[in-house]
Amino acid sequence: MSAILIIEQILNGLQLGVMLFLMAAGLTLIFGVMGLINLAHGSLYMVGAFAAAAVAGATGSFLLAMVAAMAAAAIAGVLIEVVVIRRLYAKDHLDQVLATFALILIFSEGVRWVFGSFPLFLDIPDYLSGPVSLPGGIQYPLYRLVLIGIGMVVGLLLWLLTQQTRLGIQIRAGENDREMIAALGVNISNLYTLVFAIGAALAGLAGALVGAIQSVQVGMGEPVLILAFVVIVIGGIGSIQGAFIGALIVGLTDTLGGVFLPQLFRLFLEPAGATSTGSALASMAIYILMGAILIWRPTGLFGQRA
Amino acid sequence: MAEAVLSAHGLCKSFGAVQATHDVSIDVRPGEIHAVIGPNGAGKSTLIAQLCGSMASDAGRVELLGRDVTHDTVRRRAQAGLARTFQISALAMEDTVLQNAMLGALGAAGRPWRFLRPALGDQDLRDRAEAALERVGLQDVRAARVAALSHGQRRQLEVALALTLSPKAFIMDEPMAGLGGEGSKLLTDLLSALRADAPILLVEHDMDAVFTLADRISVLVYGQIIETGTVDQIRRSPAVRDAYLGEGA
Amino acid sequence: MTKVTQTLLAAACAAMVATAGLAEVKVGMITTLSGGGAGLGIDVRDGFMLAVEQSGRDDIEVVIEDDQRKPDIAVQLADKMVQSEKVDVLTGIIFSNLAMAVIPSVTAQGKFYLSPNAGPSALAGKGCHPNYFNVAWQNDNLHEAAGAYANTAGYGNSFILAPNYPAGQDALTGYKRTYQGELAGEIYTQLGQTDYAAEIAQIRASGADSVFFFLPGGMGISFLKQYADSAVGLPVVGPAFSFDQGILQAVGDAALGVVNTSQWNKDIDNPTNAAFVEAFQAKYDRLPSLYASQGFDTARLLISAMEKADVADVDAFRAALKAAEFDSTRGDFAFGLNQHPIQTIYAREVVKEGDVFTNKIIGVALENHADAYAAECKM
Amino acid sequence: MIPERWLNLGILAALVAVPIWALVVDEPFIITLVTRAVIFALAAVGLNIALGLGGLVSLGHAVFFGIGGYAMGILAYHAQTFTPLAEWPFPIDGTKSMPVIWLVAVTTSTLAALLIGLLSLRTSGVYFIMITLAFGQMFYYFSISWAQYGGEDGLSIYVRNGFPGLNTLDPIQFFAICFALLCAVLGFNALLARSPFGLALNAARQVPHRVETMGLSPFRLKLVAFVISGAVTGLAGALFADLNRFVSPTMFSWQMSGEIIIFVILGGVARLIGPVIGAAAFVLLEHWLGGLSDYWHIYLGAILLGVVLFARGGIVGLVARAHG
Repeated sequence: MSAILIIEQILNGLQLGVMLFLMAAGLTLIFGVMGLINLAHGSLYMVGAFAAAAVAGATGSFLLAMVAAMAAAAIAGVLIEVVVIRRLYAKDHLDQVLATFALILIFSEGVRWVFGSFPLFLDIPDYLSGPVSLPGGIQYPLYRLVLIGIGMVVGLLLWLLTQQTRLGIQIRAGENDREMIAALGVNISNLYTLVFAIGAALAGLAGALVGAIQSVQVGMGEPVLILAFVVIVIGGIGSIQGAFIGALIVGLTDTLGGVFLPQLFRLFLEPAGATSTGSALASMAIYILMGAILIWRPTGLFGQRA
Repeated sequence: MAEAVLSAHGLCKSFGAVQATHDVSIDVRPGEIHAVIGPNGAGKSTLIAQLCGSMASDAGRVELLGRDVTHDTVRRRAQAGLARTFQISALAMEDTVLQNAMLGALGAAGRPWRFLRPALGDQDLRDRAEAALERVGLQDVRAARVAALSHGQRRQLEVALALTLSPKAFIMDEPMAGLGGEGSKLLTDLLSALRADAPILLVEHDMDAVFTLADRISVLVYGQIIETGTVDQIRRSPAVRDAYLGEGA
Repeated sequence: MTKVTQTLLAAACAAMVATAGLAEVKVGMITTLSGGGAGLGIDVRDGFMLAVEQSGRDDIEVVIEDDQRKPDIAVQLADKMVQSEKVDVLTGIIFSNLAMAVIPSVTAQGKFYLSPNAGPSALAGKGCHPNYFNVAWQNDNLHEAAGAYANTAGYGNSFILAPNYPAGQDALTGYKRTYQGELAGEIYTQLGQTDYAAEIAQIRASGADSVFFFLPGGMGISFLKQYADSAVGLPVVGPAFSFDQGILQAVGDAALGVVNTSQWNKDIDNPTNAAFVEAFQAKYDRLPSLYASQGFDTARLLISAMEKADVADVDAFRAALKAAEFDSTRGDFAFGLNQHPIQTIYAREVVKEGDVFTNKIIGVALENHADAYAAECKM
Repeated sequence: MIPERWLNLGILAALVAVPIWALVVDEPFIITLVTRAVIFALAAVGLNIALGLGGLVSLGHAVFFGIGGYAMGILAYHAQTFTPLAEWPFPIDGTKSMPVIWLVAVTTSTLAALLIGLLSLRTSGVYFIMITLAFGQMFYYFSISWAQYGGEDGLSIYVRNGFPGLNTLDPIQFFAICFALLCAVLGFNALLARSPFGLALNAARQVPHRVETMGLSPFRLKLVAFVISGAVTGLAGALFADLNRFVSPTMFSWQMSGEIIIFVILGGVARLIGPVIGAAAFVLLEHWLGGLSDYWHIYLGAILLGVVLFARGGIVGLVARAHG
């Protein structure tokens, strides 16, 4: 296996990782501030992708499509926050799981009702398509490099937001002591809606960005949702930096495992058996990793100790 | 001097730069109530956690009936006869008073692994639980849910739960917290009688109760015991006056 | 809008026949109408109902149920069809795993099953049954055709990939059965996988001269878009499933020029097909897909048997089905010994007609092809 | 509001009456439908032991459901193909006998629950939910790749397994078996809740630190609850596979875990009959709404939302007085 291929696969792992981060950041923020498990986060991802496909189809502009994706997901997010989610903060995790599971059903069938059962078209804009040459003779799709860049920038912005701004201070205070900041005159209800909208917009952006290289279809959010949960659990729920590290770990494990495990098994199994055993193990790899990390550190890598 | 039932030798615990307890040695002898007092943040909660086993010590040793229990878990120490009450009531709110009391009896019997016979049908456990309830004066509300009890009754139930273990020593974490004069009086009488069952290490803010009940008092300040003695000795101690009143030494 | 009318029509059809009390053949259709994969089931249903409507017969009652692509629901619906609705014939299942769950049990209970899509190998070989007829293909067929096409196109070093599940494993086996060149690589991907960057990098590094893939549904869309963007540029061959009318629009330009194998295309030149394509477009306002043609043919087969025999006379009805004397959208149609089609499979290419992506036939991949399992069938 | 005991008896009576009525009017499919509800109920009763008594929100109970299903599938597959299950250390044949299959299903799911519980119970709260989900995904992907037993296609068993003295292919007789098992497990559950173990477990859920100072181990109490819970759900899995005469990886999917949780919450957490009502209501909804519209999931979602937001304590909480 050549060095070029390995580097390319690492880039692929990074790209998957930063996309997962966009999802995971919202999830972990919402959990950290409001203590809410939101299974419907994957639906916001789907809403973003569909909105992007619809707007791109109508206007032909990729940038407009991205804006529309974030706006649509944020609006959908605010809507469910105000109508449903708000009533769940005081309830236990069990009720949250059930209610947001119900939201998944409503969103999935609702989108199918509006857009039909067939996948939608959303493509990379011309100015971002095709591969570029990297040092060392690596041909790598420009769009994926852009995705890595966007993920990094969003990560940086989120870090600045939570560490350097007034809003960030309120958010962090909200994580620790919601009665106190309410007493200090911060409108906690508006703060929650805002945080939810930010998380939703990030999910919508991820859905739209990924939708351009994958298929925009009903149910596209659930596999990503599960991966994003794996990410935040590994990173420690509520921690943005944990989500970032966790996302990269999951992205790299999933990508590299899928490539190298079958080859590893080929050393001591016949090829067909090696391929299927290796692939089987590769698809379980991140869950095994997550189990192992939780057994080692029961609140994740950056989670607060109980 | 009688052999100590519970004793600690040189306990230390620090959190980062903060030394919560430093070289604390304390003992509880048969038949006595030994009170630990001290200002907020003096390390009383840490000391209790170290004695009960819910927090590991950095250094030092804990002995129960002469046996080293330093590395035993909370559960082991409880089985060996160390009973405690909590500052904030730790009771199963959805269950009845009797069911809560049964829990202690169950723990004392050490056998929760019976799946098919009703717990309340086990006469042995039940007698034990009801005896404890009677002792604290809750026998008339045994069928009530804990959630329906008054604060004072919950404090009494805390003590009853500790009693069901038939312990060798009690550790009581502010049993009077939040009680009014009447309730305080009731509990003071109860504790006073309890010392005949087993000695009590009493951490308490209510100084009336402490001075009424305690046979000995230790004063914990900044993680260190600055004085141990009888009520009179403590009242007269310059070190204590200094710590509390800031009078120059 | 069209959806509503279809549903209404199906309901009206059923209601009308039921009230008339003339129902002689009751058909239970279990197919996927909700969730992912619903597009396939909807096409099969629409194709089937079109043929029923065109026949003008009022002695067919069709009960349609949604299996949600869940095997346990499909089994439950099959029980309902057999026990409660007391249907004579079952049909409609899209996915092989659902077919395996339903078909052996309903045929064992003496019902006929006409498969409009799935053709798992277990039911073509040792598990064949006199009451089971496959009107579409045995699962391996299109992959075998892809292998044959690769030979004629002169490919000698293929990179092949499919999801790691039985149909995926069958696909690669099928391709290798006819393909004569070398393999540059063989990969099993994860079922439901959406990112193929890692695989594409391996393809690029492998030195292959062609790529064969079987990635149904959304997986194929993702792969093709990413493959096109990577500019690897090797020719791609695949079975029709990733290039049917329903999903081509979502793939877009990325699919242009890709060769895929199919037993049907809208430009197969025979009057039945031309009429079918026109009628389907007129009624549903979209181009028919492979699946729609299969649904249509299934209904035509059923109607042809009804013309010759009474469904109550099981042996006669079976013989009438087996004779398969109907005008298929594929031209000639005949069953092999195991009651799977012997048919010609075409190579077709994705083209753009106006704004619409579709396929056109560029040649024959396999002529009068029978499946590899027929010999194992003892019937 | 009616006393809970009456509700319990009423529900069980209805579960018997409906199939008998269906038998009289010759609607065998209704019997099948009720059997499905009964089996789901059994799975949910299993979860309720961990969830209701022990407070363990397991989003991975499909693992045990699936293990039970595959225990049936694998044993029956070997019996139906006349191939030995194992050659070593001594030949083991498959079987088509329900009692043997149940025993294997319960044993294997017990072992799995022990292992998963030992590892998962180190965590709590959301982490527990997520680690159980992770175990579910591991089993799901493993079963998809397990080509020997059909992978994603699953395994078809052509004839339902046998039970001595009964014709299991007759819907009403198979129903009777499932119903008897459900009643037995419900009885066990009722005893368990009142037993010393139930008392201690109940306290361990509410005040674990108190239980610890009473000389009891919350970890062990919860572990045992989790294991019992897994075993019951495993038994339900074996029955479900026999109902469908089919097993596939979907039995391991996280949606399945989610559905089992739904049964419990819909009916009422920690209420004896809650999971039974929840499962029955779910099967009814699925059947009725499914006929109403292609988009019936929307209605289902709305109903679930309504239960969470407005019906604390589920359906039982709405209609019955608190237990005791």
